[in-house]
Amino acid sequence: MTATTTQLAAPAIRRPRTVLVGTMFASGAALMTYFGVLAVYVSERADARDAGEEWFPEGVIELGPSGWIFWTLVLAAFTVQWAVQAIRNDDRPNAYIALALTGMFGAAVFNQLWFIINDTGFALAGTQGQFLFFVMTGTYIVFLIGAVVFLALTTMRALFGQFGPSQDDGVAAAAMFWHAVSVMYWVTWIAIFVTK
Amino acid sequence: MFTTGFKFFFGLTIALTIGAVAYGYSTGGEHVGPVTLGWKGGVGDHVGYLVLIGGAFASACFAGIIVAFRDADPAAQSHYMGVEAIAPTTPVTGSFWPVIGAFGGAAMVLGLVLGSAVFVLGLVICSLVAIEWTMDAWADRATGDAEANKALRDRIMAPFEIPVAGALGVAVMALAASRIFLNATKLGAVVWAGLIAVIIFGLGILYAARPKMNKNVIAGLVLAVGVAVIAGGIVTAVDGQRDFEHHGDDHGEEHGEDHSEEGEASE
Amino acid sequence: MTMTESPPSEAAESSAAPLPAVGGLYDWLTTSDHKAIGRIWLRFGALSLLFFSVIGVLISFERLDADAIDVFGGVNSYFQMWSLYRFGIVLMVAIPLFVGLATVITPMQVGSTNIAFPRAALAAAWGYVLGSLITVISVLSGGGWGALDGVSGDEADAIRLTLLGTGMVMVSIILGTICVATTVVSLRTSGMGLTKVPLFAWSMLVAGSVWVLTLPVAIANIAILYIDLSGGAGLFVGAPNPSFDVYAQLAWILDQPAVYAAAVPVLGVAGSIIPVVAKGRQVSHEAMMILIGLAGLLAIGGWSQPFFGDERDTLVYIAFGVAALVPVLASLGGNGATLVAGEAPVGIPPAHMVGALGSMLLFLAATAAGALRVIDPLDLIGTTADTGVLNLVAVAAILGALGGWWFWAPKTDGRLFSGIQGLGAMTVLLLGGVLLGATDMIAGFVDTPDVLLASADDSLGDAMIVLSMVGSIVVLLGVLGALGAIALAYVKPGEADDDPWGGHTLEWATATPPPAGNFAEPPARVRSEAPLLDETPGDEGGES
Amino acid sequence: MAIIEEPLALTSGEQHAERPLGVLTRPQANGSWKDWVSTVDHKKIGIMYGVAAMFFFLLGGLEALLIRTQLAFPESGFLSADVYNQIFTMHGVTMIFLFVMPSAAAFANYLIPLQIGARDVAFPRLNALSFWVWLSGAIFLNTSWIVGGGGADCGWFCYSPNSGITFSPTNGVDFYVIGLLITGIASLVSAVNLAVTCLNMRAPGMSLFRMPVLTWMLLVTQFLLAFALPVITVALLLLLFDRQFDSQFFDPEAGADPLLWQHLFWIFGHPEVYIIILPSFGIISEVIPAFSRKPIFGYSFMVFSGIAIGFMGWGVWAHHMFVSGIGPISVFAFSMATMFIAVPTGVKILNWLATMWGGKLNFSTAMLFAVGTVTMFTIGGLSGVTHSLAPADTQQTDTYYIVAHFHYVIFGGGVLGLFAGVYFWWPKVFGHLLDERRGKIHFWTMLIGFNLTFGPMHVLGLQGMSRRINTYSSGFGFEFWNLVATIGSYILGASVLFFLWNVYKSKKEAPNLPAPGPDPWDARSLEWSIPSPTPEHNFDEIPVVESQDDWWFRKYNIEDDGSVVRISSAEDAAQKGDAVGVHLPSPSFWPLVLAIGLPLIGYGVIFNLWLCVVGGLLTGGAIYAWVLEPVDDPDADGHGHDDHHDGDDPDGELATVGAAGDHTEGEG
Repeated sequence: MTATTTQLAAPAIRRPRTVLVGTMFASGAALMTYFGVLAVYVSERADARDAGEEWFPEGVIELGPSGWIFWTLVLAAFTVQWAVQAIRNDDRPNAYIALALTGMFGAAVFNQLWFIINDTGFALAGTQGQFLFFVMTGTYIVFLIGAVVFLALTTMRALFGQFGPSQDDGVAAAAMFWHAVSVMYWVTWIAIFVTK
Repeated sequence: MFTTGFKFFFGLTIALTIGAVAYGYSTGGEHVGPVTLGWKGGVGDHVGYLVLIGGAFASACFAGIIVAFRDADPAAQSHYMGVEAIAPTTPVTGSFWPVIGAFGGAAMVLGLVLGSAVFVLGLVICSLVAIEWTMDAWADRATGDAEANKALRDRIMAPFEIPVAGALGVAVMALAASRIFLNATKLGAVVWAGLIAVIIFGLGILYAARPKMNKNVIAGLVLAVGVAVIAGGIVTAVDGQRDFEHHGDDHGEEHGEDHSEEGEASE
Repeated sequence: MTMTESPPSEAAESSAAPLPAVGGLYDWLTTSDHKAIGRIWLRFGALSLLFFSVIGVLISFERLDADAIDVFGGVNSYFQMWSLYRFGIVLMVAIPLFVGLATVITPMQVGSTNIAFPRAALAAAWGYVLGSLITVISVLSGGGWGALDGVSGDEADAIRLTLLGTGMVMVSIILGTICVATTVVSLRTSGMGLTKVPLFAWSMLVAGSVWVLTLPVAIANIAILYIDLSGGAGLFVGAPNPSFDVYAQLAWILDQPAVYAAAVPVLGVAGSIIPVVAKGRQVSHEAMMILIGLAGLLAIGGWSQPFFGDERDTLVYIAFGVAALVPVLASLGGNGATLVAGEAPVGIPPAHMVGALGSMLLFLAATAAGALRVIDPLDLIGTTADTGVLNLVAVAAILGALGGWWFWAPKTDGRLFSGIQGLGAMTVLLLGGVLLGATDMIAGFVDTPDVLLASADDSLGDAMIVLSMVGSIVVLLGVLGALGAIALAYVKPGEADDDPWGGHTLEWATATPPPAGNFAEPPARVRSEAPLLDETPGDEGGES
Repeated sequence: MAIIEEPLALTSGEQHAERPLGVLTRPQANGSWKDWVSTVDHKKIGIMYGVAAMFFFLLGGLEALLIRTQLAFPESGFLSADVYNQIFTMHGVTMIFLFVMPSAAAFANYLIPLQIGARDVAFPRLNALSFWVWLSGAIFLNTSWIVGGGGADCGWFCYSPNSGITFSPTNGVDFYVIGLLITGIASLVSAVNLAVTCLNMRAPGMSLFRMPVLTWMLLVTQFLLAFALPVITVALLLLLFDRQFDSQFFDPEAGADPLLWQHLFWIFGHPEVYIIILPSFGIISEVIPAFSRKPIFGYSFMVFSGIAIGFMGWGVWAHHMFVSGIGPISVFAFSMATMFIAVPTGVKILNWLATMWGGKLNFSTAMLFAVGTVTMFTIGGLSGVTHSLAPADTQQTDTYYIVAHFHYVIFGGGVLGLFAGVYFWWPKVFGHLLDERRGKIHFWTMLIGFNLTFGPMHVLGLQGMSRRINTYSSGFGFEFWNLVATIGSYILGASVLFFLWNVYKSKKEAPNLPAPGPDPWDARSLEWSIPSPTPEHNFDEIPVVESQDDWWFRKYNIEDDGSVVRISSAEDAAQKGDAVGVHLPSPSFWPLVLAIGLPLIGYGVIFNLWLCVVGGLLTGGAIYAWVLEPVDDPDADGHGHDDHHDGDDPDGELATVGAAGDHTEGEG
């Protein structure tokens, strides 16, 4: 056991944009996956409407809970930036709180989404609309979990002393991916819940 | 000042947007639908329109980010950090975790088809890899001293790794030996038991004599275990269906549920 | 619990020293060096190339006379192999070869000591290997991208596995590409603005961006298909009888415009090789960059998914199809101009030049064929013209990758590959590609249907199918020749200088083979797109 | 375990890594509130114990006032029977486990290291853990009012079957069980820590029989705790399993021994009485000699009688159970044992009297409280002897006579002694004196209120009034004395508030008064040889002890003719408290985090086992982090034994120079 950790040499500075650029591409890929699913969803819905079929049964999808998710994610967008800002200011307690809060919001969104899915009573093998509803929400949940895991791992590194005024890229990258996942939901919200 | 990267990605954005609008109108878009994301009037073929718009959106984000970073030019990055120059990368230690992660991902893929046990195994492997990988990434940059970094990493992770690895090793041994015993005849089991004991003893002697194992041997073991996981999954799929009665039941239940749900939905 | 036993002074030194390589299997599994990672892609890509070339010959053989010849045992198996060839040659051969080449070369080209996220790159490489294995094995055990005769039962599992394997390959490609693209964006050496990156690196950034924007859409399709097959509403595939629909939903990846994305790096490879061959600067580096960018733009796919609404007769589809010709043609022109402006090589042309120019020509042929294909009155869509374009693009990409490999062999493998053998193999490959593409195009003009195992309506079509088979055999020969030459280079290594071609870009400033960390000392500040040409005469090769 | 003995060599100009271990990096004291939550300083922990104990004293006192208000008049409807049960149960539990025991811990923490000449306790982080775990348990226990459906209602000794689900269906008893388990962990950890401190951390020359009596009594207390708490822990665990997991340890119908709980409880419960009272004995054994200007009379008798109490306390538990049908032989044996235990106690009382005998008495507030302790405890002790006679006890059991007895023992003997200690050591802890005039008012109101409250209970008990009844009918003659007791209790409450007023006012006035100096009382033990308030590092240089009452002998000399001659003023003899670069243990947050996990596990057991996972992760994670927390000091190979100077301090020599200038150079 090193008797002291205060006397060790500081790590070399890394290129501050590497992780961010990588995350940028990854977020783009994630967004495109989501748009890919959404495209099929919207397309099939339009076809069904043109054919005069019912997409969702009337009144099954309520706007309330989905709206809450919307606002939760708006809040989370702020908390995650709060974390970035705090780590930039080397304000670690604030950063930890903000990261934990964001993770909690993520869990809340998951919870609400789960409620919505159960609330609809849809079946995978039901109608086309129900099936695609599952695909959409399921894909979103996968990315949401991904974002929360990214945040959690970032938090882990932050807890073990990484990131700070000179190197905030990890937290900023987690935030970037988080925003991308938020965008996915906002698009979904309009596409599925508002314009049913 | 528009940077090269910005020009490229913003060019993509413009082209894809124009493409989307044109595509929208040419595939039956009406009114101002294609230019207003379908706010009024149809957008034509939804798949093409949305993918084009999505691509435009993503590349617009790329453009915005990359211009904010000034193309991540080395000069811009150094300026941001307030230093003269930053080396492109810092040394990264070799690690088994990426390859184990790939095997974990493969196990998850197999598990999605073959059954939940393999999937859960893959998930567990991937979760472990995520944590270990994170801690490796952490340790690589904890201090500027590679030796100290390794020491720090071991200090944090060894309390988990050694017990878990030990438990896993024992579990694998016990499981494998029990399969053999169950498979063999009465006398054969005795012979096997003796043989396994001798092998373990021999390996023990070997390790005691040469505590610094050849790294290629370790690599071979990792690869073998990874292949065994995959092979195990396939074997479970091929052979396991008769052994594990639940497998068939699960499917039955799923179908049953589906039907009842369908019935409800159609009401 | 001893953590640091070495004396402090040693410990301090070790932090600066490059990481020692153990070699062997250990390095294959654990390496954090981009060159070793790239070699995983390249070698497995080479194996895949061989495998899929053989498959290509077999299916063209079967196609000769469906009734008489039964290579695979049934129309269904034929369809499975037919689709396996098409997905494999693009996703498991062409693109991985470029990713591998780029993983080795681009970090050196931009003067970086390593690739960005080396561990992710390693995971990507192994993910590609495993994903490919899963895909191929699942197809061989009855899976594939649907089944023509609508088989049910166990095959559904195998089909799902095929889909997921394909998805895993795509994810790995995306991951590997992100590492490469991030390296180009973020890890350039001092003075190297984005306009000064070598063309291959730039083409990888462009192609990488296109893959990142395109392949995820395919992954989305796979997700929908997978969930559908796993007890979904059976809306798209008519479960429990997975049919041709699975293939149809994903076919757009192999179709215009998305298929061009596999060959975009060809422009970069040629753009990097030709000036060196010509011993002069690229006539207009920036124009080439724009052309590559344009080629990338026109290769963005995913928006044209005929399964969900066949809109291939629209203006946009036609415009994309026709326009794709432009950047390739112009780029070829640019390279030609460079050759003319420089000192044109005398005597036997080097193999990499044949590879580079040949791949450009094939790509040009592909885009030309594609331009014809989208012209509505010709009515080529749905005929063997589809395969023609695909094959042209695929062989162009393979040829380009092999040309690049030959060129950069000192850096990828630490040795020179035989120039003569390479020249022969690539010429054969070029011929095979032309034959393969041309025959299917001509067969398309006589309305020979694609996909289905059916004879052409007329004798010209039949003849073309026979010639096509010859083409596939020629391709296989070319592949065998090239891979044999590479294998021979390992038996009898050719001595390689640090910079045997008089290269222009930074990868030639390293040793051969390049050490861990690539550069003994950081490259000097870069002032142009060809930094090694900027140096004072006599001071060739930047390394000490 | 230090592996790198020297700091790693750095190339010049390189920067140091800021926090290579992140949260595992030891926090640095920076003067904010975080110093308190991360402290491992025995003095700060002692103060926190004191403050928290005072809070629970007020809470328990409030509960007492509620009880007395209910009982002031016959057939009062102020509290329902159910609430009354909860209130008196929680009053008892609060006063014993959350006030008296932590108060003793406050004195033990603060004073043991000072009295034996140590820099800190043996295990500083464990010490912090004890406090935080105790506090978390205490808070947990009291949250039953909010989330548990009310407090425990089974009396503080919680006999079965009253404690079972059938008779106590709310979660109150669960909170009692888990709360006491958690506080028990704290006490056990603390006991081990302090016992090791006494045995291993003494200054050179401080042999066991040179230790001050207070330290001795606290050491005995720690042993009592260490052996008594496991017993109650077992009992509580059994009860927890009965209540939460349907086991049947206390269900006679399923074959359980109906007396099992009583035995288990009182094997803990009687030593607990001595755990409460011995620290107080120790305190007045320090106060009385100081204000009598004499050494303690019969030091070794004093110590040995304390040890004797520690042993004999184990042999008397069944005297709480004379009426439970344990049989005549048992009753006889325990009756005899109970009479014998009065002997060492009597020895102590006689020794205190003999110390005062012929002394130059100074009736300061502390002395008044000490004398009050002796007298009040004597009353309580005598009434105790009356129930060592089994036939008498049969009459007295479960009457107010018992309540009167144990309040005279615990309040009269314990709490008054603690207040003596508070007045005595206040200047050492806070650097200013508590006002003597107000202190004396405090003493007298408390004494009067105390006697008014509990004196009448003797009468009520002998008249036959049962304890633990929520009301009584008029006409039995209970009205008058109950009213008197209630009035007394309010006076007692007022005296406590007056004490708090004194604390506040004295603090406010302190800047205008002369500083008390290191030794305001001209006292005898080592803690008075260092400045007031105690510097963070305690001793500039660890003293070398040459005799019992070593500090006194540095001020005075006994001439050959027996006359006492002052050889040095206290100010001159005392250490200056100006040593620099003294190595102290680094602070840590993990004890607190670990402590937060425990109540979560508790809530989890009661409400939802998933919460146990969260709590377990927190606790486990904290243990992990604790273990891996670096020492972060280049010189750290131990602590508190000698003067290290900081490696970074270029003038590290100053520490030795400064330390060499003081008394040890001249005397040692």
